[in-house]
Amino acid sequence: MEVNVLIGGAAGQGMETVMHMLGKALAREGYLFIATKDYMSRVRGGHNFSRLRIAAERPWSPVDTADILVAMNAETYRLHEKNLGRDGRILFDPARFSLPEEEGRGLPVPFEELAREAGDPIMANSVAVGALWALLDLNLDRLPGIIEESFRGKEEVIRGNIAALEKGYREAASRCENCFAMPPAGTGKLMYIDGNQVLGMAALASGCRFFAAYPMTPATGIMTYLAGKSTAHGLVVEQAEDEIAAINMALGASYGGVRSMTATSGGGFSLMVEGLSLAGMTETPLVVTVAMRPGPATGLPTRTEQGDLDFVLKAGHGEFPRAVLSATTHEDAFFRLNKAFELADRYQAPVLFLSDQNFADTHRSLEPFDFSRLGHNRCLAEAADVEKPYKRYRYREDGISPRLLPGTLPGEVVLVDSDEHDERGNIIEDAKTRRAMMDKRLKKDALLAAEMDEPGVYGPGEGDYLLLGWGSTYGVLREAVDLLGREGLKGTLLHFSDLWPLPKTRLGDLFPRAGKTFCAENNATGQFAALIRRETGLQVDHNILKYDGRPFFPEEIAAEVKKHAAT
Amino acid sequence: MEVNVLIGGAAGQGMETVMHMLGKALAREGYLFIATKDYMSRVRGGHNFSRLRIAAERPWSPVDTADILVAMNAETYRLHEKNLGRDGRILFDPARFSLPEEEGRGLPVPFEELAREAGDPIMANSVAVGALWALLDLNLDRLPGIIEESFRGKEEVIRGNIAALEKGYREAASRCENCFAMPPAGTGKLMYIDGNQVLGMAALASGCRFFAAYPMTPATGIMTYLAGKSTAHGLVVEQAEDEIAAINMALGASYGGVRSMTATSGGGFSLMVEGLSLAGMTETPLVVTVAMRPGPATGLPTRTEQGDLDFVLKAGHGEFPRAVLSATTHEDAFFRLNKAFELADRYQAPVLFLSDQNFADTHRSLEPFDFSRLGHNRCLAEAADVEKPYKRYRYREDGISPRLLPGTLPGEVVLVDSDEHDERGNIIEDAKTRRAMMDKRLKKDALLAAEMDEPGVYGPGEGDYLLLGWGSTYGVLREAVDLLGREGLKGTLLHFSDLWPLPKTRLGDLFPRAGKTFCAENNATGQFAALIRRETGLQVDHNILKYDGRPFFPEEIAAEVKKHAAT
Amino acid sequence: MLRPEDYLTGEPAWCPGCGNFAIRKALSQALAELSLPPHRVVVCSGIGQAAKMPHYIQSNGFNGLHGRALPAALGIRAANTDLTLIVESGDGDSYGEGGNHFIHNIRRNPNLAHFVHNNQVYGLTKGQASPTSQMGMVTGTQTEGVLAPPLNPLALALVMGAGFVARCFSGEAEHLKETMKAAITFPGYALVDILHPCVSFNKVNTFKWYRDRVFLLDDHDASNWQSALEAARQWGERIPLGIFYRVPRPTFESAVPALQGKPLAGQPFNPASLSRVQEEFL
Amino acid sequence: MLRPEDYLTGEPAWCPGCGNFAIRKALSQALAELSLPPHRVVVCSGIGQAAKMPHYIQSNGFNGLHGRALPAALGIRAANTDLTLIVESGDGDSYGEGGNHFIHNIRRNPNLAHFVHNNQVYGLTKGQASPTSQMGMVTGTQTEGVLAPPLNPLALALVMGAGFVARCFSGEAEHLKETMKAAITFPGYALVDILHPCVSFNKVNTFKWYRDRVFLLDDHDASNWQSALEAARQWGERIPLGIFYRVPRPTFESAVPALQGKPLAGQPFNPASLSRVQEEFL
Ligand SMILES: Cc1ncc(C[n+]2csc(CCOP(=O)(O)OP(=O)(O)O)c2C)c(N)n1
Ligand SMILES: Cc1ncc(C[n+]2csc(CCOP(=O)(O)OP(=O)(O)O)c2C)c(N)n1
Ligand code: SF4
Ligand code: SF4
Ligand SMILES: [Mg+2]
Ligand SMILES: [Mg+2]
Repeated sequence: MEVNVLIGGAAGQGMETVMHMLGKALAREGYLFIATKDYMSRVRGGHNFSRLRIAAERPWSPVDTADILVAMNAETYRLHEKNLGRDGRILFDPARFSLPEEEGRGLPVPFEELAREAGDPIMANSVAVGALWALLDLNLDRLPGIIEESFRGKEEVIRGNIAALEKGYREAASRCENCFAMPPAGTGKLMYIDGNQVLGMAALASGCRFFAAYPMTPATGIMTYLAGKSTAHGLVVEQAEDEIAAINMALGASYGGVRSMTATSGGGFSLMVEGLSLAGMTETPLVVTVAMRPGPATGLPTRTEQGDLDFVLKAGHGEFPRAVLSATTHEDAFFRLNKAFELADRYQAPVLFLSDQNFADTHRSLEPFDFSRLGHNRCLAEAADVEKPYKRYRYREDGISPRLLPGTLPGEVVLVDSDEHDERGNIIEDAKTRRAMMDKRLKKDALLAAEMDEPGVYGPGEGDYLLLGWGSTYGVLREAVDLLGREGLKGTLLHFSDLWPLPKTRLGDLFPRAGKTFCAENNATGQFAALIRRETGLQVDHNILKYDGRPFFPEEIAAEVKKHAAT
Repeated sequence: MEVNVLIGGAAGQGMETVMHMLGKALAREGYLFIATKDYMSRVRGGHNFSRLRIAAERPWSPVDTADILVAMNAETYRLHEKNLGRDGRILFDPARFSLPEEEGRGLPVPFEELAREAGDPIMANSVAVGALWALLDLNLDRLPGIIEESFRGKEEVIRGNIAALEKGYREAASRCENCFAMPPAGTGKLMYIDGNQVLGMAALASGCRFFAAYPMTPATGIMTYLAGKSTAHGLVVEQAEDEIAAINMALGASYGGVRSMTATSGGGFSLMVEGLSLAGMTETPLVVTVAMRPGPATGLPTRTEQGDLDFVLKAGHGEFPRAVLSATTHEDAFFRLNKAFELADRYQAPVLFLSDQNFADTHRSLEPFDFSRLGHNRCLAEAADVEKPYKRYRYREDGISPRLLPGTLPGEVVLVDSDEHDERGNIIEDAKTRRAMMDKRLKKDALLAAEMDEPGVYGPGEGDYLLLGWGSTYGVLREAVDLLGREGLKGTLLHFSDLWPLPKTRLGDLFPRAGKTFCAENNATGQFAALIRRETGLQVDHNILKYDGRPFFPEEIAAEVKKHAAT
Repeated sequence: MLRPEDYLTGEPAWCPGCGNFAIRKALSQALAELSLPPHRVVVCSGIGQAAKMPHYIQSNGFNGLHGRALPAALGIRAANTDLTLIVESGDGDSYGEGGNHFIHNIRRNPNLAHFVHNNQVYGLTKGQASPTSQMGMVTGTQTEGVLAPPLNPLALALVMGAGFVARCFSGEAEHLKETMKAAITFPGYALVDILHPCVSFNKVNTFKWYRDRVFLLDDHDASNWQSALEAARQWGERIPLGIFYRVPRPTFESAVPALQGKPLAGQPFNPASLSRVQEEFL
Repeated sequence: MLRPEDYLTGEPAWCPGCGNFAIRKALSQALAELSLPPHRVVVCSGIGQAAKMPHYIQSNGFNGLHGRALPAALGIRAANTDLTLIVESGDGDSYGEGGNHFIHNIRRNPNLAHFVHNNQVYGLTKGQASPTSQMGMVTGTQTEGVLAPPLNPLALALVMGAGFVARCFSGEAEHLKETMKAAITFPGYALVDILHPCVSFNKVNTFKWYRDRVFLLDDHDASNWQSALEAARQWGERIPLGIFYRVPRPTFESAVPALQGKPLAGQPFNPASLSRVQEEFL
């Protein structure tokens, strides 16, 4: 049991506000839903839309079909009417555009006119929200409170918007009673939160105390979240002059003693890779979040792709250990980014965290997280236990040298060096020390490998097909498996959150038992499948690839699997 | 038949001059030799040395043993006497240091005193050259001419140095007649040239008319070469404020209409990868030479490594075609860098050319190149044939759009764009155009693959082992095969110059027929072997890795092969 | 004869009311009045709202990376000195990400006009502070207001030795157009910092804010460096507009020996003819 | 009591006669006279001959990437405001590769002393021109001589709003040491551009060249920005040394709310205590 809504309009028409009101209100009612965003790289005009899927059981991804179309402009109708079911309804403002004669699904509501009556035509979006609320047959009580919170202190604005809301509600309610049956709501309030907010909150709650970045879509939301917390929570959020500065600042802060992070997208990350290599050489903990968007170069700034995996795995000159984790679901990402901080500190190495626009901009209703599951182990050497003289790069069996913060131990200094160096951190050139230091650093590869979580298994572990995926596609692949199951095709999803060092055990287990193997990726070359081949020799039968900047739909995956699994 | 000389001293003792005089003179006599350089990242002091190997047949690599040690300081003796054969000789200045009592190989020549007699103690290195010349039993005639060329116009300096040379010669000649038997010389004059000069000359002769770079060892020699030619040959050589500027300048120049190149090492390349991605997106021809040195970060600036292969293969965000070629021998590199320019123009794509310190700083005596074998096909659209309106990214069957230079066709403009774009070059966001443009660009992968040279085969094509390698290790691997052959182990070397798209035919042929397979690389993780596995599924049996900043010696390779090939 | 409309192409994705429209219009007029045919002009840009200009002006275009318009432009100059070169860029693009190229290209002094659409904010990425944002301006990332004083691009350019330094306002159309023409025809690097409102994200420096403050500097001696600096540093209740400094000095093109002849682009070349360069190694 | 010798460590790999030795000595004296224990000092650097300093001065050290000392230093400041922070760098490091960080960190005004060993050449990479090289200087890569005018770091810093701007010469040991002390104790960003000879690669600006030209500016009002700029721009037959400008303004540390309490480094933290940050999403 579910309802799907598609809301479209031009940039600048207040779609953000619409979605915020709806999402907040639905979450407070305890509804399980997911809301995704498709927007252009411009501030006004063009065509943007959001998909909202409310379901009785947790919806794992949006679907391409809609029950209700909220068309703030003609384009929304033109582009999306085909996605609307026969019993669907189209909420639109007849003053803006008219529907074709033969269109029987229209439900005209004069958004602007009603808004004008309420005080100001710019409140048309509140009218629309009210109208939609009526179609969903929800109680109007929740909404005014949210408007009050949003405009706190601006009494007139609040009054006007509430009036607009009510007008929209009344107009639509009168026209469509019991049109749509809403799935049952849960019992408690849920959070309404998007991927970037999840990551920002995870960083904050992991004790990140320094964040430097240069704005770049779709990563900027992380910075915005953290900036909003900086004063109250005592963390420094610095907008750097460029990404090179951002990563070097973050490294300085980490050396200086705090957990630190930077976040960017592919282009900005390109500028950071020299700094990444520095993190590797100096053994400075660092978390770099890369929110992928389609490249090369500027590409499609507001859209999604998983095209930077290969790059991130090998980025930076020279050889040094790193871990690469990724964002799958909101809950998992919250704890996994914490893991990134833990790994960075424990192994004194850079950890890359791969997100993408699809994850960053997807909102969900969610139970609050259990913060007591978060770790904050700095793994610093105890001043008292430190062997003197202190040596930042002292050889130890496991390759992990005792890490001291500068200034903490009188008489002892902490020297880190970008050149090859000896235990003290001083420049060297001899072959023996070089070899020893390379070996010391590279030992971490095995240690990190032991920390990697095996991929999640959804399904029986065997069947007609094995579907592989990684990162933000988890939800859609899971829905695809369900869809296929309903169509009688049984198979298993093996989905990776930790990507590097590649966890291989389950792969080794399941691959041989599988019928056809598939790897679904939002890129054009099948990077993850190639990584598996490089690391294990296992060859995926079919790559399912999408690289048009849009996320997969379950149907697309299912269709591909069906096409090949049978043969 | 061969003679090996090792010349060592502190930075600033004029070793460069010594090597220049020797190399130039030997090459003019037609001797076949190779000269390599081991130096520290400092301007004065420390310990540097050069190896000179002169042989009857072309020597492919230096060897670790020496017949003559020219010790400009005590350290040379201390560090290298063990490499000296029992009948070896040590040329040294007894005023600088003395040999142990038991050392019977010494041949003291008072370098400084004789230089002072000749006019100035700083000409001690000329004395040393003279003394060595005598040991090699060569005619003194050649040397004065070279001194005259080096100091043209400075009569007194010339006279002094010639006197110094003669004094050294006479002193040593009197002490060691017929000590060493020189291999026979060839008939004609040969060039005396190092790897960077070969690459600089190849760029110049390929019609490169714009070169921008930021100084970085070991790539700087290319810039120095080209700068020296800029005025006479009408090319612009611009020292950029940073590497980001360098690559963007080069792209601008290429768009503007000339062949262009930049060169750097790993750290500088890290800063260029965003620009590389721009080249991919805008389809702008560009050659980037990366002279590798040990990383991560600053690493060992004056030493060698093959550690950036993985990085270069995947560098830059997003997915776009590229070719990666490498420098193996001086001759091959000369024509291969020309190929890089040809491919860049033909496929409107970035081409990476991998060199390393070992290649860059290795001198050889060589026959002059046949310049008529060089290509200069710009592959530009003929203005007359251009379909109007001109579209920079017009779809064509093979993915290669007609390329016009801006300003050449009245009424038509050339627009290139870093965003995803349509045929005209204008920003787009729709899925269909995105897909079409990605497909168009990625078509070049297959075209480039067809252009790749299969790896060179040395040996019977089968045998007890198959040895794989790439880049600058060609010489040493070839010598290792010879060495093993002399010891009764037959096998084959498969050596790659063109690396990406990986040529696979010979691999597929020879791999199954081979006994044990080996891949020798100057890195710590076996990057090329992993690439082969990723691309072909073939798994090399043993990686032979060296990552201490020094090049391989044939003996090291042979020992590893022997250890495992038998079992 | 080309008319200004002939230089207009595409449909700008800017917000209604954005100052970029006026700048585009002025540019089209300047190009028309200078009779520069589109195929002889290159508009080079980085990334940002301003930097979308190559899509909206009929000319050759190089829309490169954020912050990197100037180095690309230098390469274009080197390749073809016959083309008229205009760099279109934002304050973040030119003074933030591209700051290093800004200072060093002023030193080089290539012959190009650099038009910086200075809205004192990052427009395209939705309202973060730029290097020219006012202290105290609150944004989503500067939640306590901007803490650092703004960068003064004109004073900076003067100290770096720029030969042409001007300030315009998108609301002063005629002055803007004339200044653009002067910059385009100036031999060497010419900076025009163009104040303009970002109606969506800069609620401090609005059209009215600028309108109330700007005035045309007259009676100014553009050959006097000191008074240029003084004018450049004047900011606050009164903001002068004008060409503050205009004194040519040797350009990149005039100094580089390889650029003295015909443009390098399109020159015929035969590798075999170069064989003699090997002689020095013999 | 620590003596200057206590701050000396390692064996410098510099050329005999290099000006870096005198700078190192002055730094050791300044640290001793300020009684700053090594473990409370961080020397942060990039890459170059000058940038090797962390290996030769007993203190904490962050020897980072070429050109990137300042951003790393800013991060160090944010993490621990209790440490004394010194950035040691060359002219190429600070004004070339690091140019963008130079201008933007002046705006931020973190409390650190920035010592630029300005030998007007790239020393470590063997003699290419730096941004401060004299016009006409011939090098292996500037075969026709440097074509662009040199960057004037002090004038640039002044225009960017630096609160402390000084020029020294490695041959004026006492003045150098005292200026270093003043810079280290100055609250905010303090730039000291230290002229020094590169005996191996700069054959133009030799020790004697500097010696013949430098003079100590006296009777100079370091609170007057105009005269500071004038002094900074004086270059040629006579080159003034001194603290040209010294006027504190609000620092990065004083402006960022998160830095008002104890240093961030080493603060205890328990994630579970933060659970309430979720409330805003409910
Ligand atoms: C390397 C990189 N970093 C960040 C971005 C994201 N980005 C695009 S435009 C922009 C700032 C635009 O500001 P400005 O240059 O002032 O132009 P405006 O939009 O205000 O005209 C940023 C940060 C990018 N495209 N590339
Ligand atoms: C990204 C990068 N580019 C280039 C280099 C090579 N490099 C090292 S030091 C240096 C210049 C040094 O000049 P300067 O900063 O003036 O220091 P000096 O040696 O003169 O003291 C260069 C170009 C590098 N290490 N990293
Ligand atoms: S966001 Fe600002 S600068 Fe960008 S188009 Fe809109 S008004 Fe103009
Ligand atoms: S090269 Fe110059 S700067 Fe470097 S150590 Fe030698 S003299 Fe000093
Ligand atoms: Mg702007
Ligand atoms: Mg220098």
